[in-house]
Amino acid sequence: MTAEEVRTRIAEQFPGAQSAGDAPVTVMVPADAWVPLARFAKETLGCLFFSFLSAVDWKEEGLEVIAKVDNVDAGISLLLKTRLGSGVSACPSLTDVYRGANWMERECYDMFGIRFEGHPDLRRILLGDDWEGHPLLKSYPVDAPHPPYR
Amino acid sequence: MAVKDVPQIVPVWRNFKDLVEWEQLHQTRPEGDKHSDLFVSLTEGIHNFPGGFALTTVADTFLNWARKSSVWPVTFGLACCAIEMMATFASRFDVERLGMVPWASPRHADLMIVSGTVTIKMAPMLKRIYDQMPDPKWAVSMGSCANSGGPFRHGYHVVKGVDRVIPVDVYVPGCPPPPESLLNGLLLLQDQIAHFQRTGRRAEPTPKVD
Amino acid sequence: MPEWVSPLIAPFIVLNVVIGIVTYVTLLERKFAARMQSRIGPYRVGPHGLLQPIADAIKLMMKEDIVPTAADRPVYNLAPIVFLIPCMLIFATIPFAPGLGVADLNIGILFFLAVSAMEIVGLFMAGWGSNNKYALLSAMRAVNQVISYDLPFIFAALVPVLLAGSLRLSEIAAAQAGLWFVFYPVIGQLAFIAFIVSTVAAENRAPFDILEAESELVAGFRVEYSGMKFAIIQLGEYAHVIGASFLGALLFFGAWAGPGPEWLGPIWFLMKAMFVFLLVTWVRWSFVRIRVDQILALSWKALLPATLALLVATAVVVVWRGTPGV
Amino acid sequence: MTTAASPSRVELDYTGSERLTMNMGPQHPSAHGVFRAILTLEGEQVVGVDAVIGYLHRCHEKLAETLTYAQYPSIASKTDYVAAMTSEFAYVRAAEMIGKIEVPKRAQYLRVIAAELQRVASHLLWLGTWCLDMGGALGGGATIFLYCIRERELVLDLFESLVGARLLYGFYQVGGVRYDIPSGWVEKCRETVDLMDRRIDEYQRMLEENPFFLVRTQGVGVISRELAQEVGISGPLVRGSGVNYDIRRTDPYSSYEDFDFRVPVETGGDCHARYRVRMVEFRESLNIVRQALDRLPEGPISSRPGLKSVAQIRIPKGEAYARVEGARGEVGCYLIADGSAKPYRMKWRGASFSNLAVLPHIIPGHKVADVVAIMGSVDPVFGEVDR
Repeated sequence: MTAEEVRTRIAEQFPGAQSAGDAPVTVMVPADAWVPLARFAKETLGCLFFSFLSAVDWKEEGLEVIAKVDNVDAGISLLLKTRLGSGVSACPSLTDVYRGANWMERECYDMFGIRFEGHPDLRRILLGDDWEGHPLLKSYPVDAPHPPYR
Repeated sequence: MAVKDVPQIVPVWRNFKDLVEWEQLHQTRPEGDKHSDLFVSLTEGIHNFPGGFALTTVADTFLNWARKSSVWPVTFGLACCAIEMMATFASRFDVERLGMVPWASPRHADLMIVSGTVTIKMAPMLKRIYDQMPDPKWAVSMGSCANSGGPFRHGYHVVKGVDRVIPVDVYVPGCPPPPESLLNGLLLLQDQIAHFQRTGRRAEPTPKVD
Repeated sequence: MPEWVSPLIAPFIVLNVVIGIVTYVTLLERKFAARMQSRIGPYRVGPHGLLQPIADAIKLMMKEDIVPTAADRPVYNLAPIVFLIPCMLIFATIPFAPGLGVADLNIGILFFLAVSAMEIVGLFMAGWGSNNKYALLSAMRAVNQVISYDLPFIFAALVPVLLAGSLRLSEIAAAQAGLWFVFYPVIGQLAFIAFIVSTVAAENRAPFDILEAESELVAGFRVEYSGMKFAIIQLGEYAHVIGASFLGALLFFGAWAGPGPEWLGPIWFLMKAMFVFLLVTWVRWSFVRIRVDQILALSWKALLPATLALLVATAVVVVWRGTPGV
Repeated sequence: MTTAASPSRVELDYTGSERLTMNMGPQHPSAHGVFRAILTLEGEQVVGVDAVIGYLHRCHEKLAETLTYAQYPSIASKTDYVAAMTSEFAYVRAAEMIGKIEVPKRAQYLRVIAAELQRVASHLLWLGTWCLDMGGALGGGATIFLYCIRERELVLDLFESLVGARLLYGFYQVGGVRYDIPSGWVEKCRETVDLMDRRIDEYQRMLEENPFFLVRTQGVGVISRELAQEVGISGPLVRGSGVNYDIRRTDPYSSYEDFDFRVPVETGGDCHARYRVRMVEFRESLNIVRQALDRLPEGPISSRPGLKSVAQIRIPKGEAYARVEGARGEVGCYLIADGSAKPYRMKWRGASFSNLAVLPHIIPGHKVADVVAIMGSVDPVFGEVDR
């Protein structure tokens, strides 16, 4: 399966998706097609390998969630993206599709405050439970004070 | 010799749940190296008796020789510097020549080598491990991160120097300090220990270099 | 001199000599391990690190003694002593030369085996009294392990007893005047191997050191002990190891037998014991630790039947030859 | 048993005996840094595990947004500090992919040599610490550990004469490498590589002829092929589970297609399979170094002029995901550039983070002693887990 075919098949299945690129194939879908797209990628395209999940803060345009999955045997890489929209911080969870999304989504929640709906155990993972704020948001200063240590 | 200035830190980590549990379950220990009143009055008496100072000084020297000849570090690695610390403990540099044996339990150790970046999540744990060590104890701050935060100084989650958490005796600069550097730091620490006094007074820490 | 003093002289001397030997054996082990690992080992404290054990001991004496608030205080404080006493008592029956020993009991070896198994009481008290989960797990493991390995240990030690036809340690030693039991065809070597394996296990040394297991349980039952109590526990452990090494040298290497004048006997004995000790140390520094269920399986499924069979075979040989002795 | 959704607190069915919660870490001899596992025990059996990480969260991703493309590579080396060379590699490669910057052939070969030597050094540290976990600091494990560190020092000597640093290098820069090899380095490197080959045989004999080692590793910590891919573990772990996934082969970068090497794949999925994969990788890495030294082309070492200011490198607008095969697996860097001297966003895909995420799935059901063996075979580096 070439990247061209992958793009056509995704376009057939998800009319709202915009796809581009070869390696990786970048697919942008609305948030409600996020889990179906991941399931399609896993079950139909054979992208079993879950590489990472993260987010980007595009300031006024809101948050964008990114996930990368691979079909190791056929050499297909998919970069899945969804825009949550300005002011929205809720996203469906991929944990039912990929078990590896568990920690990645916890990290994403920790860093961006995105609430993944359907996540079994959405706690902070890297920072302490009593931490205030979500550091990777662009509005969070890098040297935020935290007495008495800094 | 000036009394070692123990930095007074506002105990904010009382907010941390496991620290609260720990304080309920374990004794809190006084700052510094304090002996029982009986011991202090006895040694003061000997010291003030005419000629008694010779005895106390000799005893101090002898005990300090023992202390500095068998400094047991706790195996406590934080970050990159821990790898260099391991290299220092290993065959080529072999700190066991100086009588150092790494022990896993802080209860058996005299020295904590803070090897790496201390983060805000780690700081209460670090303090706790330090408190678990029996007196007299020493701390070496290894690497730029532990000295001052180093390259991560501006990060939101990094403590700007471990001396905000525990008192430090020797600062070893470098990112990471090569084993030779750490060995030099350990030898400096032995000098420091030689100045330890029966009253719990210590030498000034070495000058801090980032 | 009052009459009650004289029985105390020999134990006093033996106790101090043993403590001296044990202190320096730690240095021997550290040097030996360092050589195995292409290091130098203690070198800077005194010439060739000779003052290292003294510095360690004095430092540990001067350390703060911490009693955790949650600990069971009486049990916690008593445990090191309860641990140390059996480890020291085992030296009571060992004859260091003909007629040179505290008490040459007619059931010497039984006394040795019984008392050396007693250390588990102190060990369990330490693990329980610390109120630490690592210590508790370690104490549980220790009980498991000591119960499993004392039987093979006893069976292996009984082989020389059968060969010598006596339970008295001095007679066992004297019976080896012609041939050391380790050179007794087949039986001697097998018994010696079983003895070494079960000694290593009964002494809780690597690869059977699951109860101190630094990488899992930090320091096992003594994780909360600091200062002098820690030193006492270490002393007890090493004393037990040395005691078992002396027993091994006595049972299999003919104790004080050796060339030279008679007063060299104790020296020979010490050297043989150190040989057994270094053998155990060699094993210790070359194997990875095995898991608790594997340790138990090894004991109950392999070592116990094997030593039992060996014991029966020895009995058959002794009966067939008609007389005990070599 | 584990559910499909797999919460991070995985627990077996309650069988009625009394339970004990035991905390391991963050200061624990086998924590490999600052890992904390809260284990639920039934006797010796682990029935539940909650992994707590983040004790070394050093704000790499946030700092990357404030540091320029010239500054960050030397900080990137502090993510995976045991294999610093490959961490730098991922970052500079992402920047080069966005900027479409050519790298001279000599620089590509030097990058390969450094990365492969780094893999050897990193695997040596893994072997040592893993045996230390299984054997204890006062036991046989310490012996192997010290032997491994002794050999690792030889590799670090090579790096020291190449870069001047022992652990964290800053060797890679956007467009090439920073230093050319000094005179006599090639011969020294060949000697070290040959010596290393012999020493690895020695370790292999020492370990594989040891029945205790075998019973401790075989059948312990089995990761199935499905779980391995779904969690996204990579490197020797995923190859130990029967997935033939090596980025050097599937997505060749930096002239890896020029070299002839074998990708070991084992199907066992247990600690022993992972050990065997790494032992083969040692040799293959040494082979690659030999081949690269043989064919090292002449030419410039960087397509860009030497650095005069930290804001000198500007990358056009764009985004890229660059991945390299680090010692622990897929080290990825997802970079979004906005045309200035600093990236807009950097996501670091640490191999150890994903590798560690498999622990809650495989630990329940094992004994306490196996937990440390599994931990060691996963070989996490906490700079990379917590970033």
